[in-house]
Amino acid sequence: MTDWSSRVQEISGVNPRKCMKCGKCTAACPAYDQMEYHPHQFVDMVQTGRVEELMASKGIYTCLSCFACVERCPRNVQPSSIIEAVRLAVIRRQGGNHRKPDEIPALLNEELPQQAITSALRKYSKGG
Amino acid sequence: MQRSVIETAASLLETGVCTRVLGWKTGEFFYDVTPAVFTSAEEVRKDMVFTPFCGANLSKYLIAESRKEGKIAVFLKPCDTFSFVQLQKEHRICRENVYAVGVQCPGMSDPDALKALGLKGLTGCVQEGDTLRVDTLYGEKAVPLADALSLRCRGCKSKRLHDCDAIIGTQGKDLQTSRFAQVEALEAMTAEERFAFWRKELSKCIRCNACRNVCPACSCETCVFDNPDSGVQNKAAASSFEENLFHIIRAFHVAGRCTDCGECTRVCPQHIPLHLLNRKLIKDMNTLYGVYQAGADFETKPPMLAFTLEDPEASIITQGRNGQ
Amino acid sequence: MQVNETFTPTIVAFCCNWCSYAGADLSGTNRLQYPANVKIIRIPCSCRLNPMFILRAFQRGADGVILCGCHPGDCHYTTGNYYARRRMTLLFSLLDFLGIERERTRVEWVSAAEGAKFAATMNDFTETITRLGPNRRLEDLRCKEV
Amino acid sequence: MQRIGVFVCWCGSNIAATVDVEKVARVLSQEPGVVYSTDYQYMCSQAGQEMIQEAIREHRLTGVVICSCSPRMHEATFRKTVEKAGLNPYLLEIANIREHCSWIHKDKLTATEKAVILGRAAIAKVQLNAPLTAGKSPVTKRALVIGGGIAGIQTALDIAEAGFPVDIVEKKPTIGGKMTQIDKTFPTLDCAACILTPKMVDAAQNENIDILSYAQVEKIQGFVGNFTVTIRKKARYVDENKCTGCGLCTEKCPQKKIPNEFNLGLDNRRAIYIPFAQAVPKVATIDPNHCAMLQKGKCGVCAKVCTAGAIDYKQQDQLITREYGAIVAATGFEPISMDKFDEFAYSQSPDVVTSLEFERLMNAAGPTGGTLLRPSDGTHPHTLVFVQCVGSRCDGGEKGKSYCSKICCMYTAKHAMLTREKYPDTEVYVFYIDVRTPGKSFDEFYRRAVEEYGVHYIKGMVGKVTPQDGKLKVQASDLLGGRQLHIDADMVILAAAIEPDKSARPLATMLTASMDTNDFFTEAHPKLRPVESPTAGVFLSGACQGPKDIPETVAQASAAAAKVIGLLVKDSLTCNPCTAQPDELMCNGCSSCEKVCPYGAITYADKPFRGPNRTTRIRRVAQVNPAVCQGCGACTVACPSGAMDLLGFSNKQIMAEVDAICR
Repeated sequence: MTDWSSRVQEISGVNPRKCMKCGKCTAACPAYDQMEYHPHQFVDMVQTGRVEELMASKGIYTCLSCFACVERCPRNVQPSSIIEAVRLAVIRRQGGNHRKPDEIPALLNEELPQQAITSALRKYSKGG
Repeated sequence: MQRSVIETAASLLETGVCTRVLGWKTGEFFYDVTPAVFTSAEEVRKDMVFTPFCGANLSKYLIAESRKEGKIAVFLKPCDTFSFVQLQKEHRICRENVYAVGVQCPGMSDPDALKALGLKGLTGCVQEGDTLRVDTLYGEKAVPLADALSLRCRGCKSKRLHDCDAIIGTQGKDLQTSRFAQVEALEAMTAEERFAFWRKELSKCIRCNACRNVCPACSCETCVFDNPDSGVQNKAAASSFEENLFHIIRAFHVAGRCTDCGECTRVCPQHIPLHLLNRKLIKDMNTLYGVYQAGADFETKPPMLAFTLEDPEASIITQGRNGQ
Repeated sequence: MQVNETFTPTIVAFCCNWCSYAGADLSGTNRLQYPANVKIIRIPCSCRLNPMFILRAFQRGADGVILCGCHPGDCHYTTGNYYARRRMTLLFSLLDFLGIERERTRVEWVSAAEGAKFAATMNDFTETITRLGPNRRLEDLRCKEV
Repeated sequence: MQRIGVFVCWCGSNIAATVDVEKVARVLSQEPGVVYSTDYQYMCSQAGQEMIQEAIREHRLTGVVICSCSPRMHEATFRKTVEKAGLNPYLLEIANIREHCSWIHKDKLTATEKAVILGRAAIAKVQLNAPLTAGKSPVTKRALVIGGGIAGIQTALDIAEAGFPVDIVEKKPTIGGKMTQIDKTFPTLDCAACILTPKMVDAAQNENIDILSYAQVEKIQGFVGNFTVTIRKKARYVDENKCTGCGLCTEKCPQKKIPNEFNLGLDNRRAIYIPFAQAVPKVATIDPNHCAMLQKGKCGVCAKVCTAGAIDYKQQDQLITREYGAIVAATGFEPISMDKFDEFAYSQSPDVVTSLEFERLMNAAGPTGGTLLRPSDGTHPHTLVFVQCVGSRCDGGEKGKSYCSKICCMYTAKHAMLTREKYPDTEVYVFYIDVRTPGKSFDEFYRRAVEEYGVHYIKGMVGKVTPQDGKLKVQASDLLGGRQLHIDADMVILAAAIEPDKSARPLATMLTASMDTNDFFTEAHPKLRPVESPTAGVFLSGACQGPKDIPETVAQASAAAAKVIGLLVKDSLTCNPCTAQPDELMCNGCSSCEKVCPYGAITYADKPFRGPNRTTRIRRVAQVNPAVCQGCGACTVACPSGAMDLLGFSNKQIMAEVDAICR
């Protein structure tokens, strides 16, 4: 049985306990209406160990990786990194990447942040 | 030069400008020159010399001599005058009791350098311009002065005579030399190589204290190593460690006060290049805290007794080199 | 340099009374751990540290010596740490010149509020010294070559 | 032969849980010179102290080592203890086996071993301790208060009331500080000016108080009881003694477009100005950067209209040097800059204001005469959004401050309440992370805002403010409602974090007083000495020590005054006996020590010494003034001959500790 909560913390490098539950991430989120759970809830759910629910949620693919939450967070918690880690956890559980490594370079744009690239790859090819 | 030095000394005594003269006389061999105090013109004319082997820096003797009754005349080469000024800066010399005669210096020779050139049975020597005429048991030989110079004179930093009442010869200038070349060569080595170098050199030390006793900066009333109350007294080293302690602490105690006169290396019977330790500190202080020459003036604060807010951190010595 | 698995170095930390000793106290108050090899000696100010004390520590078997003082500008005595900075820089440089591992000595500025920094510094320094192994070079410097 | 007693403290379980105290006492009893060794639950308790005293008498101890908490905690306590038992207080050493041992180690074996070594070091040191007697230094009976806000005023008034002269140095043209800009005060809602201005007048009229306004401290020398301070009184180009404060000049000055600092730039003032009507001293000041006469040599209107002839364009800065026995730092706070908080559109819309600006907009003497109007178009706002914790409680430091600014919750509640009271047609939202209202009548005040005044308190944060069509589009989260809110607001008010005044850092450097990483002054002890700086003779008043509201500031100001009075009533102070001492026989007279001494405690004297053969030698030797020497030890290392040593921390003592630790 994998402890997904600590896996997510490990993958993201984020300590959700730093969160002081101010909700500024959620206030800044442009995709709020499309999400089942919201940035502050991601953080809370990872902290309280409700990662399975989060992994089952479609909401994690709605996150745009726009980094507004990261930028605004006064505690440097980085909700979008947590979301990305949850997406990664989903992939790891399924046991495989959805694109072959040699397909990737052609799709890259150097201007894009690394996380946006990888999260896009995961989001749009989740069907495999 | 020899004649004018002796005549000046004699006339200073005859005219009563001073009651004693601090100069040089020969010892067992002609090249074995030793400091001496003369009290009459006769003595001066009989014994006093000024030869290419008068390396001894006379300034240190003024600490005691200038406190005695009556005025003393002293003969100082340019590098000696730095020590003279530095000691005055430290309030060690009663300047009013001293008549300082600056003697311009072509560079002092080293008997070992002559021996190294293959000369044997030395009996006398005269300097003529750039040439040294050496009398030996096997006849007279001419040697270029540059080849006979002692190590420290090859990197002479200045021919300027400081704070003199009279000058024999002409006033000189500061020189641009590469006196830090050997320090730089050592710095360029790896830590292991440096360690090996110093292990080879320092293991020769017999702890005779000659370096300390000749050094104008090592002129403490009581040296910490002689003081039973200091907690570090060691007249003879009790362990191999204490030799290192002695040389490191000595270098540190004279940091910022050492004029780089080179006496320590000159007198070392084991030929340990002790001046390199001092030069390393001088070089560090010059690069880190701005160029400073001890004894060049009366005003500038020595770097060890000053600071700036922007001084580099101690970690600077590890910067710019790969960790090894 | 041989690295001994069971080697536990002896480390002497000289701490100025006003900032770094208080910083060390704070790391205790906050229960921040650092190795027991580190023993602290209280001095009034970093400028009280005579290079002789450092050499003495090495002589008696210390493997590393660290000086902690107030941050530049914060010295309780206004200027003490500025002098200490120059002295230690030159001493460390001289030791380095003699080929002694320069990582064995360190200066770190630790304020009374930096308990965490104190503990982190001591952890890091102990790790460095453990990696270096026992201090032999100062002793060996005088030994004849074989 | 030394007879040393060793006392190992359990500190309850603080030490005993991780250190085998009995073993430590047993092992240390074997050390040379130790004749008595024991352990006890609480050495610092009455019983523990009596035990030490009894052992000193019974075993005729010549030295005492106490293995306990940090000497910074109880060294003074135990020194008194041993002194009462007839032992010189400096024959005591403390081994710190709590902060430096039991609290940082978990393994009992390791901790015990370390405690033994620390004990040995202390024993080795105490073997070499010498009895020391403290000297005396006089106290100048005058205090300096730096900063003329409510903290400085209160401190000065209390000191003056006790009969000691006190000077207030204020960098602005008037005293009063931030409180002058505040409209009403929580939780009583009385007007700030009504309670502050009488105090300002009291300060001005008190004959023991000298107000140096428009002045700054330039240089501080000396030490507790004997400070010498140089103060720069900036030229205000108006003779303070002649100016009557009639204000005619401030009406006639043709330079009209200068942002008024007092109203935070919400309106303008002239080049010659009086900050506000109740200013103390009420004299005009010329702003040299905007005055046409001083800049271009043309104008002179103020001089022409001034009937008192007070204008003096040739006035120069004046340097005043005075002696003080005590110094109080009361430099106060500033709201932080909003530059780094683009999301709230502070720089894009004048209708986004800080709370201090909002105070001015609500104040009857403010730019709008007390009517709340939008700065952009002067219309009456209907929807107001307050954002709390702007720049407070931030991690990482670069953008904001890590601490809670403490006062924002209460003043925001006050603003919301006053807005609703004056303008019932408004909708007021307050976005909060937590509402923190510890304080007398504070939570009741906040609840009143919610329950009686109908302020909408929403748990959540504003994420974005966008100015659009004269409105401010506010996007925020409502965490309890589980929704994202979009509010069309007329004004947004930011509760900006507060930080120490910029002048505090250079002042701390001059005072050699320590500061924390946020530039707040550090107190000597966070609980037991909260109004003193660790630097003797320097005291802390108000928000320069940490965020505070007015009642707390006044309380601390009076506490600091009490401490100052306690110092100034003394005729002399006991000096630290751990001072430098030269061994004249070894001194070279080289002046190295004199050059590094930060206190000028070292002088030289020519003294006769016995030379060889019954001669006398005159030698120049160093002399230390023990009243001036603070015992830093810089001279001891500068001395090449090792003639200079430090009592209490001698070369031999420190080396004995080194030996004990490394053995």
